[in-house]
Amino acid sequence: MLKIRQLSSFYGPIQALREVSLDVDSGEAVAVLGPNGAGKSTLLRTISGLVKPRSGSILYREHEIVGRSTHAIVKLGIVHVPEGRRIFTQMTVLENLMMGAFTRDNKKDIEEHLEFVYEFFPDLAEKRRQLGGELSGGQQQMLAIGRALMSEPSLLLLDEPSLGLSPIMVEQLGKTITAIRQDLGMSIMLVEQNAGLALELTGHVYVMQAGRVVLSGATDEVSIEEIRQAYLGGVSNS
Amino acid sequence: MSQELSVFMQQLFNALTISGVYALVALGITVIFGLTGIVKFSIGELLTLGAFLTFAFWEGGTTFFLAVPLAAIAVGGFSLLLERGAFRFTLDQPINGFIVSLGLILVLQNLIIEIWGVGFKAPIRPFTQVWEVGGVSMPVQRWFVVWVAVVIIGLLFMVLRYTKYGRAMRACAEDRDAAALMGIPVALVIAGTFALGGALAATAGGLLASLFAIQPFLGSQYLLKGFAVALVGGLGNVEGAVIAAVLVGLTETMGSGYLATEWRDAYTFGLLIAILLVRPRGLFPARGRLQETLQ
Amino acid sequence: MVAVSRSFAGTLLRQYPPADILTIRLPLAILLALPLLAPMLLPSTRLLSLAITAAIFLIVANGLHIVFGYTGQLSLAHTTLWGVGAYTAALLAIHYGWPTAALIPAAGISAAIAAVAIGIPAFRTAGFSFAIITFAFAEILRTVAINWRDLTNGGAGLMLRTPPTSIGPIEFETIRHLDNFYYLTLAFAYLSLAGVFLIRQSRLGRTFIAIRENESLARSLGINVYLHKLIAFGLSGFFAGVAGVFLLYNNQKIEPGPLSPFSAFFTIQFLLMILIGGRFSMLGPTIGAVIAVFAPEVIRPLIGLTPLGDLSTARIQIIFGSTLVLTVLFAPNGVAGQAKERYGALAAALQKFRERQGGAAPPGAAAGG
Amino acid sequence: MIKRLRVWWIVGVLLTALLVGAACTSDDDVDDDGEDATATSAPTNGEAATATPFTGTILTPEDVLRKDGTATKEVEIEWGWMFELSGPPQIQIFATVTGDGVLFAVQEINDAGGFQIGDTIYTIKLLEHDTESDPNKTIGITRQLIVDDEVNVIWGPASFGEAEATVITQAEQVLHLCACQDRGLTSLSSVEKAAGESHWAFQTLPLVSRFFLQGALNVKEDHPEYERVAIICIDSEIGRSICELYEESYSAAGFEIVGVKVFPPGTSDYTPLLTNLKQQNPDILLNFDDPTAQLNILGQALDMNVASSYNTSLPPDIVQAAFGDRLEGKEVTAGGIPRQATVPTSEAAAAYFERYAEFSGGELPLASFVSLLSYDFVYMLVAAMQQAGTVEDTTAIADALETIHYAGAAEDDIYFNEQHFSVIGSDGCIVRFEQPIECSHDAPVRD
Repeated sequence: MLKIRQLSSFYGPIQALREVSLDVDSGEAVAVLGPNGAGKSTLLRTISGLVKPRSGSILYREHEIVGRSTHAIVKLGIVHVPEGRRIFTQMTVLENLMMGAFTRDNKKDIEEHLEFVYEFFPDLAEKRRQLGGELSGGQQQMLAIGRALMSEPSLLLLDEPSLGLSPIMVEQLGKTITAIRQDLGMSIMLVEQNAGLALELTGHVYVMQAGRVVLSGATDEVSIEEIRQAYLGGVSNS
Repeated sequence: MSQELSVFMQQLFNALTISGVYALVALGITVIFGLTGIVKFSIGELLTLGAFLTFAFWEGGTTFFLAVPLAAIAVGGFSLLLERGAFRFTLDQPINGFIVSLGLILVLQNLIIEIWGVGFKAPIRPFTQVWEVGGVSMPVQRWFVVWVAVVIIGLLFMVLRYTKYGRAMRACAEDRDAAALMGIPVALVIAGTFALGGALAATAGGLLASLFAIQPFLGSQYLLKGFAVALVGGLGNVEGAVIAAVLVGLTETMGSGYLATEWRDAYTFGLLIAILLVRPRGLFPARGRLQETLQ
Repeated sequence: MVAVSRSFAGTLLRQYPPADILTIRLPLAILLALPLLAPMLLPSTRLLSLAITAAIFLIVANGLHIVFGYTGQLSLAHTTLWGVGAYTAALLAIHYGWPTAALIPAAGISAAIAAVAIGIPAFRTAGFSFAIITFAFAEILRTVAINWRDLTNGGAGLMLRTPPTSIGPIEFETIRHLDNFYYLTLAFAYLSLAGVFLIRQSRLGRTFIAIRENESLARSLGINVYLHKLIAFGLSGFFAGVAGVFLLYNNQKIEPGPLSPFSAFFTIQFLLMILIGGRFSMLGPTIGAVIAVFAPEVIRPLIGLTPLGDLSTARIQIIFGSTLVLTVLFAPNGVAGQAKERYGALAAALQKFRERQGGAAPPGAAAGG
Repeated sequence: MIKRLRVWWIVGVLLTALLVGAACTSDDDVDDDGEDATATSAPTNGEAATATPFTGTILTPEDVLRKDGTATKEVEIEWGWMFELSGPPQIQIFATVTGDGVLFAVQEINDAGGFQIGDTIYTIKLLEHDTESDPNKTIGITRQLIVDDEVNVIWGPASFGEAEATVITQAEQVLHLCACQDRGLTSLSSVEKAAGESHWAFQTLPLVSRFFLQGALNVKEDHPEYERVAIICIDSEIGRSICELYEESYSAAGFEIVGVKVFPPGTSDYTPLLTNLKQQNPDILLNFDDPTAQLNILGQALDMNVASSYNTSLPPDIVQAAFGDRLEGKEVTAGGIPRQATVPTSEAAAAYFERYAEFSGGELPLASFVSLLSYDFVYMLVAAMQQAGTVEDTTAIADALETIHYAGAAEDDIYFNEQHFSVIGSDGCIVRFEQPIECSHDAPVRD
């Protein structure tokens, strides 16, 4: 479904991605792990078109998406839930969700999706008239994901969704993500610091270090020890 | 009505007209800033251009009521071209956008001089009647300007609040990246906002052409006042700009109505300093990622 | 950490290692020494007068560079401080007969005090709010200069009663001893250049840059950002004030009119100078001031030779404005920035050449500043 | 923001010329009217002159150009000539015609074979410079003319940098004749205060304010019932001085000044001030500024019905065109425009404009009447040199220039008053609703 080959990106003058290659299959959940500054967020930003890569290719359902603008990529079905939620704090929950449906024109269709998201996240239904900025951290995360679901993506890019959430909320988040993959059949690419959570939710894991993929494998084949090793050093592969 | 009261009412009416014009200019500045972080100083020149185009259309036989929207559309389109040709390259560095707008002041002002010369144009007066109520003289033309301003501001609010484009604009203003991730064509929205800002300024200019004699250096005065208003209201905040416009209009009018006139600009700028010292980001600060990084 | 240098030459040496003497130091030295020959080289008194104007502008622009270039604060009150210096000098000279040697520091200090007085409230804000507050103060000062008629003689301005004519043995009456006046102004122009250079090399300068680059980072490192901005503003005011004395001497009058330091015209003009010259380069303001004064002298006759013929002023302004826009879009670091890039490329090429010749290449060939 | 004009009223004068120029070329009847005006103006002129006319010899161009055939030497002398040939267009137009007057006169004198002093015939070479409206460049040119070229005479500029130039010329005792509008308000008075005198500076443009007293007397005569006067002026040195002169003139004519308001430059909305002034129930509202401000003030004052009569320096036909039926029951008086600005009032002036049109290639430039205000003074300067018997001793020439009376194209008796301002007459006009514009030619105000 998503084939990334030899992708290199720069963050200002700093090279953030060095010839990264990575695959996400249809209906699969993939975790990208790595320390701060490893280039995980840049990877997602490059996929969603916020960062233009210097070289390499990203094939999505056989379409080359490098060079397309972000809104075109969203239309293709890739939706990126950025780090730190980035919900619209000055808009109501409802307006936030409506923003998620920006690419859709069919009113009835939008209404149906809205109902669906409210069912999925009952908290949001309750607070639909409140400003996004007034929600708790966990609710904001739900709103960010719910907003992304409004456009019915086929690939969901989640950047550090567990950041700043309480353990109970993290647990609920895990359930939600599993539900999205299993019930809605969406593919998920999950960037996480919380390796335990990531490994629990995904079937394949990539570990990044200093802009490179230093380790990859099926979740059940890779040991925590190997990952820790890759986190700390990554030297062997460089 | 006692004389003092009727004089006061007269001054209130005077303040109202001028506030409406300030509000339109400030809205033009504030919507563009809110979205891009660029303070577009050349908007003063777009106002002048709007005024002269209105005059040119009117002179060519168009009625004033059609000339103003025509001028607004033309200037809006021109502003869009400027965004495509210059400002869009400065989105990462708003300060460069500001400097580009300084350069454009020179270009536009002299372009206007090249086309229309340096002379003035007498005001177009579609309504010449003056209503006298309790000793207060209210030219109908001024009421017209007030109502047009009110209607445009009202429309702008409705568009921002209830339409898809308006919501997209607010989303872009708050967080450009997140908006893009919703599938909003951010570049298009920004270009549209430049067109909107230009059209608002041109409308203000067209309305001014019906109140005052216009000349090629008209824009600078209104730019500075409009900018002051936008700052007092909180750069990027649309509601704030309207309230601040009334505040600045009142200060200026009452200051020159009741105190020494020659210090008028000192009153306005004194008020500006006082407000910004207490509330550095204006009375109603806009909240968005851009505003946080810029101010 | 390189210690603060005690000598200008020493710093210069460190900045430009001896190996680069041919590529950087020598051409730069020649360029910097060229103005010394101006009275011999320039064919007329008119052009020498313009050179004086350029030298005065240069001092003002260097002052603005400290607050705008180094600290990154967009001050729109800078030329007003220039006017404050000129008014101070005029008042002291007219009413108390102060000599030049006393006027220069007095004008500098008074403008610095004015700067700090504006800065204390203004630096509570930042960005465009700071810009507009300084602008508001500038407007208020202009209104004061026009309307406090007992002190400032209103819009007519102050005229020197008896123009000061000497510092010690050196006569510099502005018409019969114009060369001397030029050298006096030039000396202060060099001083201002040395001033911005030394500030840049010092710990203070590095602090300013740190504030420009990342204010919150600077704050987290324990730097008192507010205080340092005030210091930068005060220093810039000092430069402007000193330049005010020379403006007063050159024009023999100071007034708050439309082409005076109190006009928005000059505020924009000086910003443009720095931007065209290069706002991240030490020599940027100098280049900008020279371009602003002498470019029309060169461009007008040149355009006259082309089929365009004599252009109207409006058209020349259109060309000037477009050039500025294009500069910002394509060369945001100005002339100095462009030159530095080109020079860097040249130096790198030279180095490569030397390496290929087998010589041990010295490190660090890029020009700094 | 960038180019705010220093001298607002020039624009008014310019526009007058512009409109009159357009009227003259488009409408033949106007030419006839012009001749009528010339014919009728003579008695008016005589009656209105309040002071005793000059009884000494009034020199003519023929006196200046006369040669007695005894000359044995020919010498070319150099004069400096610097004007704003580029820069803000308003000043540029004004400066160009002013400079043209000098060029034209010099060319005429040279074509006539020069002028004679003793045994020498002098011809004149002008060293021409464009100041680009930049005070710094003006200073540089002035220094060059004095130091490098060693001239004794400098003409110009019109506005920008004139004060700075005047300081230099007066310190160097160089004869400096310019049409500097605010010279009387800034440089001359300041130089006088500073150096004790400014003996070598002469102002060729008449000070507009000199027409005010005559205007005030006229109004009192026409409308004895008007008593209360309100004044509104721009906050600049010129504006404030106009306010003061208005106050003086109208008080002297027996009016009561009930309100004076000063507004900052760049104002368009005057209603707060007018509201304030209206409370004082003035009969007359006086205003004299740049045309944009005057148009705005007049329009807003008419809306608010501030007074019964309004005085402005706007050209009468502009007033009529701009306000039409809003003038009903109102009276607008316009004045303060140099006499030749409307139609030529003398044969000499008419002949001058013909020659000037030829000189400039068939068509009269805009505001060409302004060039008269420098043209005549070239002849006067030569006459002064002849009287002083020298082309070099600037003090002697200045002394002579103070005493000379000259019958020129602009006026049949031109001279410099004690303050070195030229003395020339003006036009006063009245605009009423659906009535023809009435103009009368005022005589110069004698000192």
